[in-house]
Amino acid sequence: MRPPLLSVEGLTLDFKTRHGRVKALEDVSFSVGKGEILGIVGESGSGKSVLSYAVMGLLDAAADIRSGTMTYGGIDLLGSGVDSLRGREISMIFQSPRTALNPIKKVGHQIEDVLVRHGPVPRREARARAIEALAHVRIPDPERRYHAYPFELSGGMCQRVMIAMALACSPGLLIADEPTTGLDVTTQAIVMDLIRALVDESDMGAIVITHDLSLAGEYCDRVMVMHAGHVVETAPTGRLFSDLRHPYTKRLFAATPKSAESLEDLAAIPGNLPDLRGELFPCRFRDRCPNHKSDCDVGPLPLLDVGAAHSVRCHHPEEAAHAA
Amino acid sequence: MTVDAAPPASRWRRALKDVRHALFENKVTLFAGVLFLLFVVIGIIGPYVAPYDPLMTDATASLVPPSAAHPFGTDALGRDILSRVLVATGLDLGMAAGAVALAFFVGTMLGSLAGMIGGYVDLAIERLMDTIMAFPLFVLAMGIVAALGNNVTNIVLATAIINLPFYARFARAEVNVRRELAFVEAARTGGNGRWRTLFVHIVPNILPTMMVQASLNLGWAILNAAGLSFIGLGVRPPTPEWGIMVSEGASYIFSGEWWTFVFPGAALVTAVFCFNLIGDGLRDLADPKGRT
Amino acid sequence: MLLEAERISKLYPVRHGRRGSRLHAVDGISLAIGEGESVGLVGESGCGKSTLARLVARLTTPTGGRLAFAGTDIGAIPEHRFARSPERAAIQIVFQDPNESLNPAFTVLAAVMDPIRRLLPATSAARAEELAFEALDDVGLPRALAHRYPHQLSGGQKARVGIARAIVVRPKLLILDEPTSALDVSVQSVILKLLGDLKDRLGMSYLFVSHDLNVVRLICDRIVVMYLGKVVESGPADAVFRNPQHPYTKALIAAIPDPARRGEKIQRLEGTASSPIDPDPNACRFAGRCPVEVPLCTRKMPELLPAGEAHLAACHLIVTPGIAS
Amino acid sequence: MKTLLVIGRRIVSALPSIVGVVIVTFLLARALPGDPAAYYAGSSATPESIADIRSRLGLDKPLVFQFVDYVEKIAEGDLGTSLSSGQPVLNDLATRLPASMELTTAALIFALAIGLPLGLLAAVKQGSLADHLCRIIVTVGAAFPTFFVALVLVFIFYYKLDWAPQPLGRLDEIYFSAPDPVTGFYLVDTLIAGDLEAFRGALSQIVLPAISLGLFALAPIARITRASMLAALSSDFCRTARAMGLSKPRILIGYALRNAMLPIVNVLGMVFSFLLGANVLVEQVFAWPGIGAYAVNAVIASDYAAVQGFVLVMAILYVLLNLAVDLVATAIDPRVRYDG
Amino acid sequence: AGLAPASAQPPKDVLVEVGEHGPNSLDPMTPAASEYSQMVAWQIYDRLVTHGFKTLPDGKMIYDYENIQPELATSWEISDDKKTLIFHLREDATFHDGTPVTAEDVKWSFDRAIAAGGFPAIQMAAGSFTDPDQFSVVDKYTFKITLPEPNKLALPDLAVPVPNIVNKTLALKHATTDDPWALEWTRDHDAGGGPFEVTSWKAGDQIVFDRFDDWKSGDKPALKKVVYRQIASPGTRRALLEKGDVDISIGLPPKDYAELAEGGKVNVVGTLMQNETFHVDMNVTMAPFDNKLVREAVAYALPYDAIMSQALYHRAEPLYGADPEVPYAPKWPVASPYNTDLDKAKALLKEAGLEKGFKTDLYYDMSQATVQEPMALLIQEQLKKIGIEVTLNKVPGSDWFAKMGSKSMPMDINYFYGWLDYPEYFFFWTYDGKNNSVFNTSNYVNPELDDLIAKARFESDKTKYDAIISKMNEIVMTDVPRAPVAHLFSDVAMQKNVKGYRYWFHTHVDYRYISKE
Ligand SMILES: Nc1ncnc2c1ncn2[C@@H]1O[C@H](COP(=O)(O)OP(=O)(O)OP(=O)(O)O)[C@@H](O)[C@H]1O
Ligand SMILES: Nc1ncnc2c1ncn2[C@@H]1O[C@H](COP(=O)(O)OP(=O)(O)OP(=O)(O)O)[C@@H](O)[C@H]1O
Ligand SMILES: [Mg+2]
Ligand SMILES: [Mg+2]
Repeated sequence: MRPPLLSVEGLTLDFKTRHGRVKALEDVSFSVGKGEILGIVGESGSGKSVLSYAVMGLLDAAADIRSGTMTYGGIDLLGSGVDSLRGREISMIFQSPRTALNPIKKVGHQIEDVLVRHGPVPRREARARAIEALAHVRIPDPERRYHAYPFELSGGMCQRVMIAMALACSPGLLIADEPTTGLDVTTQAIVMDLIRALVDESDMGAIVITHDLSLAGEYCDRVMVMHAGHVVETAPTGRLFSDLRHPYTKRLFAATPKSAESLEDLAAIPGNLPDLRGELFPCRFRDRCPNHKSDCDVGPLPLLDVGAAHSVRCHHPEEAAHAA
Repeated sequence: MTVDAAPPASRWRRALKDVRHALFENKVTLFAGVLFLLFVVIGIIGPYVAPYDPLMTDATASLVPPSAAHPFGTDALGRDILSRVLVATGLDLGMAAGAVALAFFVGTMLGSLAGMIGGYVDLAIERLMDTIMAFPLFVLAMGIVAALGNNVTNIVLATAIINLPFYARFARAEVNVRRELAFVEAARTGGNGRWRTLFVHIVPNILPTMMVQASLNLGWAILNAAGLSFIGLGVRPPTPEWGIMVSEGASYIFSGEWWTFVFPGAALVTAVFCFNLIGDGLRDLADPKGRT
Repeated sequence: MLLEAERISKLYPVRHGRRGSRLHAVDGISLAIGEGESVGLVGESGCGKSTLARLVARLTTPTGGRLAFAGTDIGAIPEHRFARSPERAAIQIVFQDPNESLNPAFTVLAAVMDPIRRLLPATSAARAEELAFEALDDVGLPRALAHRYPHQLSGGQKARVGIARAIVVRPKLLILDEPTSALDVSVQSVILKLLGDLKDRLGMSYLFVSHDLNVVRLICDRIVVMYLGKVVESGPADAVFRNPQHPYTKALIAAIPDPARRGEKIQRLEGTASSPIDPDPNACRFAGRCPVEVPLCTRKMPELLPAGEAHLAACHLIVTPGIAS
Repeated sequence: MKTLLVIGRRIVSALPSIVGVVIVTFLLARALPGDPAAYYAGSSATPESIADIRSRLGLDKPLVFQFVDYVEKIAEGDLGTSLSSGQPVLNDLATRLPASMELTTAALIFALAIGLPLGLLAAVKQGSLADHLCRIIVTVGAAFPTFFVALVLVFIFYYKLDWAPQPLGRLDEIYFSAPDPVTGFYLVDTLIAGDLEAFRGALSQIVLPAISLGLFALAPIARITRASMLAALSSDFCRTARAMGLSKPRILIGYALRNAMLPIVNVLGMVFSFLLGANVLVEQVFAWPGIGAYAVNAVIASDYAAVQGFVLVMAILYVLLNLAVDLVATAIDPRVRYDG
Repeated sequence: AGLAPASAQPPKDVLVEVGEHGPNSLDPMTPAASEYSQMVAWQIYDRLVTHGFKTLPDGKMIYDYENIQPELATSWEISDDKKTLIFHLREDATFHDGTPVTAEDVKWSFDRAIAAGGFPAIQMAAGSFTDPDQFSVVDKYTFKITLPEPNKLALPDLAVPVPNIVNKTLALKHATTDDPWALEWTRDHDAGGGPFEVTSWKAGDQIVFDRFDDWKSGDKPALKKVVYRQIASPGTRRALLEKGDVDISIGLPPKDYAELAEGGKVNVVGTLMQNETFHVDMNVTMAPFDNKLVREAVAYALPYDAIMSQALYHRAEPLYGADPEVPYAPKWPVASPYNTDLDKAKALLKEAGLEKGFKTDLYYDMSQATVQEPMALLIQEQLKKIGIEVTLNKVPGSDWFAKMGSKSMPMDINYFYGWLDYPEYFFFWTYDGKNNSVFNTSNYVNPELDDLIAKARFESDKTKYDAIISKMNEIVMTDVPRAPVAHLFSDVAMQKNVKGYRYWFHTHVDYRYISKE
């Protein structure tokens, strides 16, 4: 295996608020390698976005990183190093691409801004490069689209522009936070195809955040499942789907309509995410977990290695599936 | 599905909690709130606690500087400024509150009707508001007071009229936004007619934001009345009123009788200041993140 | 038939652009929903699903066509009178965004009681409260939450209140406009199960709007696929899902992410839908994006033709029922 | 082309309110106390002479006819003759408008120069000293009656400290001669004429009134700048800009501020027309020969031709101002350009 | 490091005067021309004659109404029957545009004053000039006036700023059929030949006079330029003067004059106005003031001393508290016999059957509010003590004439002064019941008084005349349609270096005689 591009170790992060500390992330570790797409899945509020912001150094002032390390190609991201990497080496795209683009600036110019800021590209050449970038993300008729404002483009187009911007300086890592939420399924497929293709072409690493397990399943090489600020399970995609080990992952899968044949097959995850303020049990899934045993409440949760790069954070993982 | 342990708070209790929170979270708002209460109390008991008859002239004590007998000094006719400031409080607050209440009520009505009905009603109301706005507002107020005569009612009326467009437009915009919202459509499927939808489902929701506007406007209304007084279109003498006292005092600015305009001016400024702070506080309450 | 819409349309006048332009949000759609039947309505964003739902819910007046509910021509009842008509109680709607669909100034109980007081005026206050509580029970919402305000509820709870409010007057037809798309998967599954359960228990008909074919498939007996204001395919849920006829439906199904298809190269639908403003009446609405387009497609609007048992599709390339090109 | 369309549409849509203004002013002017006929007849009037003058002025006709006369006159560009200045109202306004415009513009520039950076700073450094300062200025600045500020400034800076020149209007014409009118703005015209001394003179005259007036405008400007900057900074596209690693100043100015400009420009338009109204009080104190002081005198003197003319001009100005705001908005925001 | 320009004081030969009001026309003939048009006319037009001066015992210089002096006319002859006046004009005089002044111009100007109607015509009538036929051109430099009857006001009436000599040739160039007297044009343009010409005028703002160096009708003025500026705020006007930024400040509140006079930094010249009273009118046609007892009661109730000190700051002389035993002097104004005496007032009210008091309205002119408002307040408070509840009404300046003319004010504060210093002239304007003058705000009608006024006008016998005047005084003081309060000062505040200020009947500053040291 190639050395990881991004590696995060033991990241623990709180938000200081009026109503106490929100323990948004605890002991999060993962890595992303070149040419690899890591999918991060989890319910809303599980800390996916916070994690990506932490990597980008875009956390707001209320955030307090308690411990952990983050390195990108050997550079410490917790220092000021990330400032020079942002947009050049690590780029990020967001959901609702229409609002994520500056509404009063031509999309071409927005790409140019990034190029001029990071690349040794003089203003003169920027335009040509921007059009190139648009073409790169398969935007038809890029010369004309260069002059378009975001509101003149469809959601899918906007997302491609965002990707073009993010990739303008050929970064090593692309983080996509729910890049297709709010887009039609048909458009979603196109955007995801594109990300997959770009990663394959350029050897860049990517993180795709989604709450759709199936989506992660189709496009990612590895999937990391998060629950309430914890990473509960990480595995290569193929393996994960054939061998769901964490009770949460299993329930999440069962709750996805895709996997159900009929309404009866659909199973809900009981309960809600715990309130991240105040005291928490070592296992944050405890109250929702059917397998909960008393030993779950003592000591730190182990990160069980269940083989083949598959790890589960649970005392009592589900039985391994037979006949894989 | 878990049920939160917290007991269900009643609406009023919640509102009270919010207000308490706003007051104590932000010391400035607390200060403004106390000040506001003080003003209201003075407005009510002012005439009873004033050391002198605010209208009583005294030929032997004209333009006496602040002293133990006259803490705020006396004016040219020997009237006690402290008493006049105290007694004026009620009138000034009353006029401002009256004007704002009137503008608030009529403006909200017109605006929500325009927003709800649309079409020609909307057009007519909008044009009316445009017309008012196209006037230099202070001059319109001047004109109304000059034409109808300068008494309290007309000053209140004039101030209300120039305030009207703000409420009407605000209400219209808010109703327009909400008219499309799902809960309004839900109310309609729940059998609510147009008026009930408007007044039971929409208007209560825009009131809080409108209240913020109103509290900010109170200050403006006071300033406006003072401006009218300054150009001689205020309430009739000898009624004590801050604006008139300031503008009368202003003529002594170069002869050194500073107390004649400083004290009423201070009362005026403090009151407006207090309303602005409260408005800001309320705004924080209505929209904790977007304080402006 | 409980509900019958015949060539119903909703054209919006366009403010900007050429005078007299019309936006064809719903363009001559015929739709029938039987008693106890649930119909799923799918299609991409902006194709007119919500408009059709609102038409059927009589929240907006059709600009053309006939809309009959249990034999009554409800399309002809003026809007302000419809609020008092008996059909009002029989057709209820649940909205997509649970945050927006509850009045922030009303408690749960007040929100649920409001339709009773309006639509069943004969009900006494005590009875109304009882009914409201029963509705809360129906949707599995603890009675303890009855005095809460929306902002004190979670998304799933709000969604339940929205459903309770709609079913409290025991409608015959419940319209659900993307009731779960704003919810998390975990909550979505709960709500879907609840809806399935309610349908059986209360014998309601559903018009279930969604852009997620997977969701519709689980709840509905029949699926209607819309594209740019037109129905392009309709049929039994299973048949449409397993054996789609229209190229758009096919693309839609193919676009559903599936871990099993990892790495496969799939033909995608490029481009976006053309403008709904004054569309060419003599061309297939899908023309331009259609992977199997033929010259005829831009000259003639395809009719909905049988493509299997109770299965209709509007495509020139479907020649014989059941055989797709 | 688009711009022309915007202008055209705006003007057409403003016509009803102008008509409204004309009607309301007409009625208001008739309602003002005082009898122009008696005024014209003067101190030695007899009932007959008053009646004679009344019929000569057309004041004995039914109101509707008077209104028709009035509108006809307006259409000919005749706003009547002012009683108190004895001049055609149009002349009066034409000579006085530039003075008011110059003062208002100066006040606005002053308010912008302070309010904009302050609001920016407050938004960028939320909760900082600048933020608190902004809040204080916003609330305190809006709490002072303009005339009071004006008086106090004169008292302190002219009477006590002798830093400011006498509050005698636009230019001390005893020492300086007024520049040839090109723009009507002394500060500009003196520069055009190359008369630096006169420029200095005009500048020193405008400082205090502009500050008194500007203080009034400071609050709304700082307030809206802060609010719209906060909104812009927390917007998705600013997050994107940060994620793309754009430089801080670029994000602040090129992204956040440019987007925040739209509400700011809207407020500026409102503030400007507000200032034109507030002029009324400040001009009074500083003997500024503008239309504000003119209007006060006209209203108090029931000089109804002057009142009508003033209001009409202001209404037209208001419309033009809104037009300008619209045009700026169009320039800033392409969406406006397309939606119209 | 101030913002003020380096030089603060105006130069020696430039005078800067500030006041609240200003002209709305350069020609008093214009309809609705304001009082300040007369001030302008005084400076830019010549009249045939003018007055000489006398020095009062306190050293103040005032015009001498008995002393008529040449201006444009070098000499004149009055026929024995006093019905023909022949004037010999200065032959070297020219108008500002260089046109020589001839008798033609004079005739045209006089005709014009009569034709203008309104105030000019009435003022002309005071001198018995009512018909253009009375004026004739004898030769180029000789001008003749014939009078229908002898009138001692005729000659003085030629010295008022109404029969101004206008440049006929110039004006006629701008005459139209609608406006044969070119009133439109002279409103905005200088058509005079006086010692100053208007070089710039911004209505409502300022007017600038430049010396007319070819002026022949008198000594060359010391000032080369005069700037008269309108400043609305009296505080500013005071400050400007105190700072030395202006030379003369007029129209200040009495309090400021009192303080400035006290302070001694500047000169305050307060000359008792001629033929003037400041008074409270009671409308004799409106109940309850139709009852003489009520009027008397009010006259006894007015807080005279308080008004003198708190409204007028003693910038006036009291016109009350005269010894009722002493007969009235044959002059005007004279003090009334009333004094503040509430008991007497109450008794009078009781006698009138109004011991419970009544409600009434007191009106005053908004433009005079500085003085009249405090006065009104004092009156209001005082009258409350005898049960009279007074509502105060501030009338906007423009409405004041209409209000006066309508004679609908039950009570008002007012003042009047006569240009021509004859008591009967004052009485004619303010007490005469026949001529329905607007200034007769009390609506007073007394045929006996009317007769006396008419008689006094043509009475040449001094003793008889004095008797008539004393009688007239007695009538108005006993009938009290108006309660005199004070005889006001005409106050002017100026820098110490400003010399040559002289009081004129029109109360305006005459720039001809002003110089700066
Ligand atoms: N600025 C903040 N201050 C306090 N708490 C925060 C802040 N930002 C995020 N959180 C908390 O951190 C937790 C994780 O939030 P995050 O946005 O990462 O969730 P997510 O997994 O991205 O959810 P979604 O799918 O809704 O985007 C949540 O409980 C949220 O309330
Ligand atoms: N009130 C309206 N006025 C004008 N056009 C409208 C109106 N409502 C909807 N439309 C237009 O009608 C078309 C159909 O809208 P509709 O909301 O029915 O789509 P939808 O299928 O529900 O989309 P989504 O999946 O985004 O909810 C859209 O082009 C929309 O812009
Ligand atoms: Mg997120
Ligand atoms: Mg929809």
